[in-house]
Amino acid sequence: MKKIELSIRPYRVEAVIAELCREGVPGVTATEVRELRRGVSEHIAYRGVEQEIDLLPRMKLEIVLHDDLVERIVARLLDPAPGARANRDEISILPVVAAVRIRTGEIDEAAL
Amino acid sequence: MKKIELSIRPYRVEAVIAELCREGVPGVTATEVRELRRGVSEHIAYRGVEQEIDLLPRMKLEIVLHDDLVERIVARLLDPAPGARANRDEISILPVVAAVRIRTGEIDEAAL
Amino acid sequence: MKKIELSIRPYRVEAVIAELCREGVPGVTATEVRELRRGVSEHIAYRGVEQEIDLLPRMKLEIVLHDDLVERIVARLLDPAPGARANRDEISILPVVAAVRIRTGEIDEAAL
Amino acid sequence: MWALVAGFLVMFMQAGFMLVETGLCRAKNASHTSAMNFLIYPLGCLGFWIYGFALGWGNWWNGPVAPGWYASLGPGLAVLNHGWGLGAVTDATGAATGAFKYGILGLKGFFLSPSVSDVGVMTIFFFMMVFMDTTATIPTGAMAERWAWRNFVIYGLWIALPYCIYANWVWGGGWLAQAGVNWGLGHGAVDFAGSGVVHAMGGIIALAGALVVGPRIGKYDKQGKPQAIPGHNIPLVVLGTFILAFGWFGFNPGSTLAGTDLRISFVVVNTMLASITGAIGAMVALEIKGLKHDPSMLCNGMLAGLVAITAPCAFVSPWAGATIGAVAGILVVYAVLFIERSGIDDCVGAISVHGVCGLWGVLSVGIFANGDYGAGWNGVVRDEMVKAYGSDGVRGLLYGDFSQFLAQSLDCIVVFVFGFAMAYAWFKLSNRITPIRVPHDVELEGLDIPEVGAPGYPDFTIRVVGSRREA
Amino acid sequence: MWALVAGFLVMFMQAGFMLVETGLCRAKNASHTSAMNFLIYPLGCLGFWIYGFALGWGNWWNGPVAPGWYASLGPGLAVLNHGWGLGAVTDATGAATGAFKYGILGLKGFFLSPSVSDVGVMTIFFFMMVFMDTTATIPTGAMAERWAWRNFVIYGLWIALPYCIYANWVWGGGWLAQAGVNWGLGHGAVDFAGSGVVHAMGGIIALAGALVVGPRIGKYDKQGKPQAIPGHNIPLVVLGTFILAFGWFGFNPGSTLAGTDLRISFVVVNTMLASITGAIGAMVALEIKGLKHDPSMLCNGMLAGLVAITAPCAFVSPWAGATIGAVAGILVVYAVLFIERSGIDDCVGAISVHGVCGLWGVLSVGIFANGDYGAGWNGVVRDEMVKAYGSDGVRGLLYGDFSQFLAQSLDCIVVFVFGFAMAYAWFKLSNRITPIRVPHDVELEGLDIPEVGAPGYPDFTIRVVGSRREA
Amino acid sequence: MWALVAGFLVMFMQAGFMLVETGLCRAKNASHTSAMNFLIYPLGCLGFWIYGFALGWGNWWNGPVAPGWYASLGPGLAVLNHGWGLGAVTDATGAATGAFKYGILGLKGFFLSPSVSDVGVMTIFFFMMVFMDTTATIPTGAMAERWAWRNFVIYGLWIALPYCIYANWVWGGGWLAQAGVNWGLGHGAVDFAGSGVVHAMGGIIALAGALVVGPRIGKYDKQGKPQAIPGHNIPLVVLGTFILAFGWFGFNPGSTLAGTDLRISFVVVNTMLASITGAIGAMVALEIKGLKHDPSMLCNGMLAGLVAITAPCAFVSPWAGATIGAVAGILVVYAVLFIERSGIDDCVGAISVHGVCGLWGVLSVGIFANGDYGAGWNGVVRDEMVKAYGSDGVRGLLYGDFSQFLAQSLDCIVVFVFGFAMAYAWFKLSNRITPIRVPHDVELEGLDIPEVGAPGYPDFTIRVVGSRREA
Ligand SMILES: Nc1ncnc2c1ncn2[C@@H]1O[C@H](COP(=O)(O)OP(=O)(O)O)[C@@H](O)[C@H]1O
Ligand SMILES: Nc1ncnc2c1ncn2[C@@H]1O[C@H](COP(=O)(O)OP(=O)(O)O)[C@@H](O)[C@H]1O
Ligand SMILES: Nc1ncnc2c1ncn2[C@@H]1O[C@H](COP(=O)(O)OP(=O)(O)O)[C@@H](O)[C@H]1O
Repeated sequence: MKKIELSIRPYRVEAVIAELCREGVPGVTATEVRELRRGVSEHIAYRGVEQEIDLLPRMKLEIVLHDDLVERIVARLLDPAPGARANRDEISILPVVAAVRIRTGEIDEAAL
Repeated sequence: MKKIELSIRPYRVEAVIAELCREGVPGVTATEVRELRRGVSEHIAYRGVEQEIDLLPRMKLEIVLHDDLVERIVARLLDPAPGARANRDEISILPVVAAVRIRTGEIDEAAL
Repeated sequence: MKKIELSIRPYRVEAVIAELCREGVPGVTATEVRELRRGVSEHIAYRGVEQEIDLLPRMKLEIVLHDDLVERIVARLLDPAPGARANRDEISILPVVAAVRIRTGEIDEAAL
Repeated sequence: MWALVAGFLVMFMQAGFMLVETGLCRAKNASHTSAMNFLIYPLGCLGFWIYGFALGWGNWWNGPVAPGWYASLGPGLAVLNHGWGLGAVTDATGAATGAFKYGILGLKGFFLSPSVSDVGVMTIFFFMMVFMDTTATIPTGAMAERWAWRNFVIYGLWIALPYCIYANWVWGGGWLAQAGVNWGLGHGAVDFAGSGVVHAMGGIIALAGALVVGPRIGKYDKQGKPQAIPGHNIPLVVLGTFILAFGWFGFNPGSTLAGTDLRISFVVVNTMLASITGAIGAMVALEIKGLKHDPSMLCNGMLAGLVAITAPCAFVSPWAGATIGAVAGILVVYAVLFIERSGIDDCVGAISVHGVCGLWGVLSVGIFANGDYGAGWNGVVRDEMVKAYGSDGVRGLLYGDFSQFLAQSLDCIVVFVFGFAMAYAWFKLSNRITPIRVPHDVELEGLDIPEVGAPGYPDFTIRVVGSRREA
Repeated sequence: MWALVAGFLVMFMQAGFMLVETGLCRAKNASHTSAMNFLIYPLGCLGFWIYGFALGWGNWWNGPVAPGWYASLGPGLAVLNHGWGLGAVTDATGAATGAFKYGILGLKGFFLSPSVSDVGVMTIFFFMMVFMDTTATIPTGAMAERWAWRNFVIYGLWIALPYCIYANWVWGGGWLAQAGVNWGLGHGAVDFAGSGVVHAMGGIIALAGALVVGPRIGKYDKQGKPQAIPGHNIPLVVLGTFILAFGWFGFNPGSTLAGTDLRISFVVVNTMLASITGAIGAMVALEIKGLKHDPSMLCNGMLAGLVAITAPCAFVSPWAGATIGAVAGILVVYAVLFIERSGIDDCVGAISVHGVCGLWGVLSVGIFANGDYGAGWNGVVRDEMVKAYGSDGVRGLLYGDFSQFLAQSLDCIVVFVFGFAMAYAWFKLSNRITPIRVPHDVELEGLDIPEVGAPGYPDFTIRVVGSRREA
Repeated sequence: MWALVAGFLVMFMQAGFMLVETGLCRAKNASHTSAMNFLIYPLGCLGFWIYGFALGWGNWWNGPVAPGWYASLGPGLAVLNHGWGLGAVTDATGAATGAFKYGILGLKGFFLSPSVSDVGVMTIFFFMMVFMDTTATIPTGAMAERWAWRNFVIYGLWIALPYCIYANWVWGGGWLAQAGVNWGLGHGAVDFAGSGVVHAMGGIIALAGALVVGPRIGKYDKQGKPQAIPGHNIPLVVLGTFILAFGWFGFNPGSTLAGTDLRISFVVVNTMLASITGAIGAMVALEIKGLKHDPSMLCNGMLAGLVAITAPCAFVSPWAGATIGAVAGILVVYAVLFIERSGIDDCVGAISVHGVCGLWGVLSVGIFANGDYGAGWNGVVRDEMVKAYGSDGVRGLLYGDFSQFLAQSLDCIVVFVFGFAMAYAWFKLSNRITPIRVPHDVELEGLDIPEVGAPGYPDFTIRVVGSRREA
C-alpha cells in the first residue's frame, strides 16, 4: 500500500477531492500547511514596507491507497491540473507498511 | 522503526494520548486536519440552505516507535475505541528509516 | 528519496528554513502541530487554576530530498540548534518511493 | 444637541455593518471586506459634502415640510432656499418664491459653503450625512468577496447622488412629500426615519449591484442549486447586530431632531419591540421550515424588524410596532431563500433585510399609523380629518385614511424604479471605467492580498528567504 | 430623555456579556454561546412585555417610592395603580386605594395595553426592560457549553417572572421598600441601580442553574480537582468588559431617571472609581496568591467593582466608592476559586461576579451611605434623623443608622432565598419539559452544529461530495 | 451633564485603542497586549485620583481661563484655588491671591478630598480623567510585544505626572495659557480638546519609550532594513478605529463642557470632515507611493485626521477642518515610513499618528482659526482686535493674528522638550527598578504565558498527562 502526499492551492481542494472520490478513493486527509517552493512567492505591502512572502498557504492532501490504484490516481491528478499560472505542484509517494481498521481490527490490506 | 498515523475525533485526543503515554510512547505529534471518509458526513443548515459536509475536522496523531512497540500500541488503540457511533477509524503504519536526536546527534534507533 | 520530518519551536522556523534554502533544498512544507514530548510541559494559570500543558505548539517541517542530500541536511540541522533550553528535538527520516512533478508528469527522482 | 448625539450612534452603526459583513464572508476576504466597509464612510461623506447635501436639502425651507417639523433647530435653516423643480410657485407679488409645486433638486450649500454656515444647518448636515452612509454601506454586503477595489472607490463617491435626489423628494420637501398637498394623497410620502429613503434604497442598489456583478464562484453548482458559503466568524456577526441595534436607537429617535419631543419614548419602545419580535419572527419561521435556529438568520430577523419599524416608529402604537417587527422577521427568512434560489448571490442577505423589509416598513405606515402623531405633517391639514378625529395626524388603513396607504405605495414604487434604474445604469457604466469584478483566480485565492495588499489574518512568519538571493 | 439615552447604553451591555461569555468558552461552542446571548435579549423582552412590566410596576404609583423619586417623568405614571398585596390600605373614605401595606404584585399594563400608553410609562417600561435583560443574560454565562437550546428558549420567556416579582418588592413599591415605613428599618431596602435586583438575582439564578445542569465534561478529573478549560479568545473578553464598563455609565447614572439631578456626577465618579479599584483589587489578590495577572480575572475584578457599586453609587462619597470596588475585586478572586473547588462549574465566573459582589453591593449601602442623598427615600422621613443631621438621607452603619444595614441584610436574604427557590424549581421543572443538558457526545463534539446548525468558525471548503451519488 | 455623556464616549475609546493595538500585534502576544490596554485604564485613573487631578487643576480657578469658559459648571469650582508658581500675584490688599503670573502646579484636591466634593468639580474630574487615560494608552501601542509587565504597571502609575503638569500649563491656567496675557502671544496656548496636551504628549512619551525599549527581535534585518511584522487580525483593527471615531465625538464636542454651547455642531462637523479627509489623504498618499491601500494605513489616516482636528475643531470653518484632516492623512503615511526607516520600531504607528499629527493639530490652530469663536479665551481681550474684527476671538495666521501662531509653536516646543525629557528619564530610571524589556526567549516564544499566564487564543486540549506520574 502507498500513501500519496501532495499539496495544492486551497481553492483547488474541492475539485481535486471530488475527482479522487469519483476514482473510488476510500478517504482523504487534508491539512492546512504553509509551503515554501523555491521561486514561488507573493508580494505584500504592510504599513509601507513591501515584502515577499515565501511560506505560502497550501492544502496538503494525504491518500492511503492500494498499490494498484496508485498509478491511476497519480495519472488522474496530473491531467486535471487547471489554473492559469505555471503549476509546479508535485506529488510524493510514500510506502505504507500496513493499515488496520480500528473497529474490526482487520490488519493490513483489508483495511481500506 | 515505524510511524503510526491515525486520525480520530478531536474530543478523543485526551483519552488516546493518555493511553499512549501510559504505554511509554516517547512522543506524539497531533495535527488538526479535515478528513473525508466515504459515507461519513455531517448536516448543516446555513441561511436556509441545507448541506452535507464531507471534510470533517479530525485530529491526526503521529507516533514514531521502535518496531517491537508497534504491535502493542496498535492493539491498545483498537480495544479502547469507545463512542457510540460506528467507529470506522483506521490506522496507517509507515516505515521510518532512521530517527536522529538533534541535541546529541545520536543516529537511528537510539533517538527515541 | 527520503522525507525528513522534524518539529521545532515556532520561532525557530525562519532561521531553520533559511538554512535549508541555503543548502539548496527544493521545498519545505511547514505545519502547525501540537506535540507531546515526555518531560516537556508548560505551566499556565487560568482563573486561579494552575495547570501543566503537555501538548505544546510546534512547527512540523517536511522536506522531500534525494538520498545524497539527506546526510548533509541532517548534519546542518544538528549543529545550528541554538536556544538556551535543553533542545530535545528529533528528526525522523522516512523513505519516499517516488516524486512526480504534476505539471510535466516527470516521474520519480527528476521531480525535485 | 439631541440630533448630534443620535448622529454619533448612527455613525457607530458603520462598525456594526462592517462586523456583520466581515463575519459572513470567508476569512480569505476578511481584510478586503472590512477595508471596504471602512472606506465607504469617508468616501460617502466626501460625496455628500461636495454635492449631496446641496442636492438633497438645498431647497428644504420652501418644501411643505419646513414650517411644522424642524422649527426646533432655529431660524438658521431659512438659508436653504434655493432649488429647482416643476411648476414654480409664485407668491402673491408674482416673484418666484423659489418654491416649486414639484420640488426635484436643491441647489444651495455645495461644499457647505460659508453661505450656509449656521449652527442649525450644521446639525442637519451631520445628521443626514451619517444617514446617507448607512445606505452606502448596504450594497457592500451584497457584493462582497468579488467587488474590485477601484470600482468600489468610485461607487463610494457616486452613492450620494441617487440617495440625495430621492431624499430631496421625501424629506427635502420634494414632490413625493408634496403628494399630500398636490394630489390629496394623505400626508404625502411619510417616512419618519428612513425605511424607504435609507434602507429600501440601499437594498435596491444592492440588488442592482448583485445582478451586475454576478454570483460568487462556487455559489451555484451546475444544476443552479445554491451552495452554502458560510462566513468565518459568527460571534463577530452577533456583535455587529448588537452594535446596529444600539445605533438604531440613534436612528429612529434622532429623527425627531429635537430632544424636547416627548414622542421619543414611543419611538424607542416601538423600535425595541420591533427588534425583538423581528428576531423571534425569524426563529418561528425557521422552526416552521424545520431548520435549526441559525444565528445569522436570527440576526437578520432582528435587523429586518429594525428596518421595518424605521418609517412607522413614531406613528404606531406598541402592539402595532411588535406586529410590524414580527412580519418583517418572517418575511426576511422567506426573502433570503427566495433570493438565493433565484440566482442572486447576496452574502449577507442585505437585499432581503434592507430592501424587502424597507419597503414593508414604508407600507406599514400606511396601514398601522394611528393618527396620534404627525399633525400637519408635510404641510397637510385636512379639515374633514380634524372634524372626525380632532387632529389630522398620519392615519393608516386601519384608522380610516386609505389615501395615506396610496401615498406610501407610490413611495415604494418610486424608490424601486428610481433606485434600480440609477444603480443598474451606474454599475454598468462604472464597469466600463474599471472592471467591477476581480479576475477569476484573484477571487479564488482571496481578495485580501491582490486588492488591499494585506491578508486579513496574516500572523505567520513572513520571510524574505535568503536562498533566493543566492540560489 | 436622559433615562432613554442611559437605556441605550444598558441595552448595549448585552453585546458586552455576549463577548465575555463567547470569549471564555471554547471555540467549538462559540456559535451556540453567542446565539444564546443574542436571543436572550428578544426572549427576555417578550416575557417582560407580556407579563413582566405589569407584575413589577403595575402598582407602582401607590408604593411609597412614587411621590418623591419619579416626579420628573410627569403625572402619567399615576395610571400604574392596580396591584395585589397583603393588608390592603383603605384611605380616609374607606375605599381600597389600591395601595397595600405589603405590596406583592402589580396587575396593570399587561402587553403595554393602551390604558398605560403614556410617555412617562413608556420610558420606565424601556428602562426597566433593558435592566431585566441584564439579569436574564447572567445565567447563560454560568451554564454555557452544555445548556440545551430548547430549554434555554423557555428559560428566556420565564426569566421575567422572578425578576419582576422581586423588582416589585424593591422598586415597584413592594413590601421590601415599605420595610422602612412598616418596620422602621431605615429607608427600607435601598438599591439605587440594582446590585440586588439585577445582579444578585442573576447570580443566584446562575447558581441554581449551574447546580441543576452540572459541570462540563472534563471540568473535574476523577479526584474532583478542577481542570482549567480556558476560553478561545481573550481579546474578545477584554473588549466585552470595556463595553460593559461603558454601558454601566448608563446603568448607574440612568437610575436617577431625570437628567436634572446634579447627583449624577457623584454617581459617575463613584462608578468609575469602583471599576478601577475593582480591577486593581483583583490584581493585588492574584499577586498575593502568587498567580500571574490573568487577564480574565482582571476583567472579572473590574466587573465585580461595577456590580458592587451599583446599589450604593448615589449614596456614598468617592473614597467609599473606591473601597467598595477594591473589596469587590479581592472578593471575586477568592469567590471564583471557592466556587470552582466546591464542584460548581461556572465558565465565566458569573456566580462570583454578579452573585457574591451583588450581595456585597447591597450590604455596602448599609455601611457606607453618607446621608447626603436620598432624603425621603421610600417615603421615609424620620424626624429624629432630620433633627440630628438636618435631612433624613440614606445613612449607613458608619454614619449612625444601623437599621438601614438591617434593611439591606433583609434584602440580601430575601433575594437569595426567593431567587434560589424559584430558579431551582424552574430548572428542575423545565428539565422534564425538555432536557436541560445536551446529550453526552453532542457536548463533546461541540454544540454549534447540532444545536444551532452553524459552526462558530466554519470557513473551510464545505463540499457536497460528488462521489456519494455515484459510489 | 453633557460633559458626562461625552466622558462616557471618551472612556469607550480605551476599547478602540485595545482593539487597534491587539489587532496589529502578533497572536502570540494578543493576551499580553489586550491585558496591557485593559489595565492602563485602572492604573492611569488611580494615579490621576491620587495626585494627578490636584497637580493639574488644583489652581484652576486663579488661572486666566477660569472666568470665561467654565462658568456653565457652577460656582463650585472656586474651591480649586490652591497652587504654586513663579511671580505670585498679590491683589490690591497685598494678600497673596493664590494666583501666579506663571502657574506651574496645582495643590488642591488630592484623593478628591471632601474639600473639593462639589458637583462641578466631580464633572471636571471625570472628564479630565478619561482624557488622561487616552494619553496613557498611546505608548502601550508603540512598545507592545516587548514591554515587561511589571515595568508597565509602574509606568501606569507614573503617567499621570507628566500629563497633569503639562495639562496645568495649558488647561489648568498655567504659564502656557497665560502666555497671551503675560507676553502678548495671542490668546496663549490654545488647545480646545487636547491635540497637544493629550495626543502630542502621548506620542512623544511613546517615542521615548520606543527608543529606550528598542525594536522587536526580527524587526530590522542585519542591513537594518525594516521587516514587515503584520498583526494577526485586521477586522479588529478596523472595528477599533470605528470605536475611536465614535468616541472622538465625545472627545471634541465634550470639551465645550456645556451642552448649551451652540458651537458644538461646528465642532462635530469639523471632527467628521477631518476624519474622512484623513482617511482619504492616507489613501491618496499610498496611491502616489504606488502602494496598495493597506487597511491599517487607512485606519491610521482617519486617526491622524481626528488627532489633528482635536485642537482647532471649535475655531476653524469646515473647509479648513477638511484641509487639516487631509494634511494629517498624508503626513501620517510619510511619518510612519520615516520612523520605521530611522530604526524606531512602533507596532501601531502611535508616534506618527498621535505625536506628529498632534503637533500638526496644535500648529493648525495658529494657522486656520477664523476668529468666530473663543472671544476672551485665556482671559485675553485685546482692544485693537475688538476694533478690527468686532470681537477678539482666536485668530490664526490666515486671519491676521501672527502672534497666535507663535503661541502655538511655543506650545509644541514645550510639549516636545518637556514630554521627551520626563519620559526618557523615567524609562531609564524604571529600567533599573524592574527591567523594561522581557528576556530574549520570552519575546520569541510570545509574552502571553510568561507575563500574564494565559495564552491569547488557547482553545486546545490542555492535558495533565497521566504518564508523567507513572513514567
Ligand atoms: N521538499 C519538499 N518537501 C515537501 N513537499 C515538497 C517538496 N518539494 C516539492 N514538494 C511538493 O510540491 C508541491 C507543492 O507545489 P506548489 O507549491 O503547490 O506548486 P504551485 O504553488 O506552483 O502550484 C506539493 O505536492 C509538495 O508536496
Ligand atoms: N485514504 C486515506 N487517507 C488517509 N487516511 C485514511 C484514508 N482512509 C482511511 N484513513 C484513516 O481513517 C481514519 C479516519 O477514520 P474516521 O473518519 O475518524 O472514522 P470515524 O470518523 O467514523 O471515527 C484515520 O486513521 C485515517 O488515517
Ligand atoms: N513519537 C514521536 N512521534 C512523532 N515525533 C516525535 C516522536 N518522538 C520525537 N519526535 C520528534 O521530536 C521532535 C520534537 O522535539 P521537541 O519537542 O521540539 O524538543 P524541544 O521541544 O525540547 O525542542 C520532533 O522532531 C518530532 O518529530
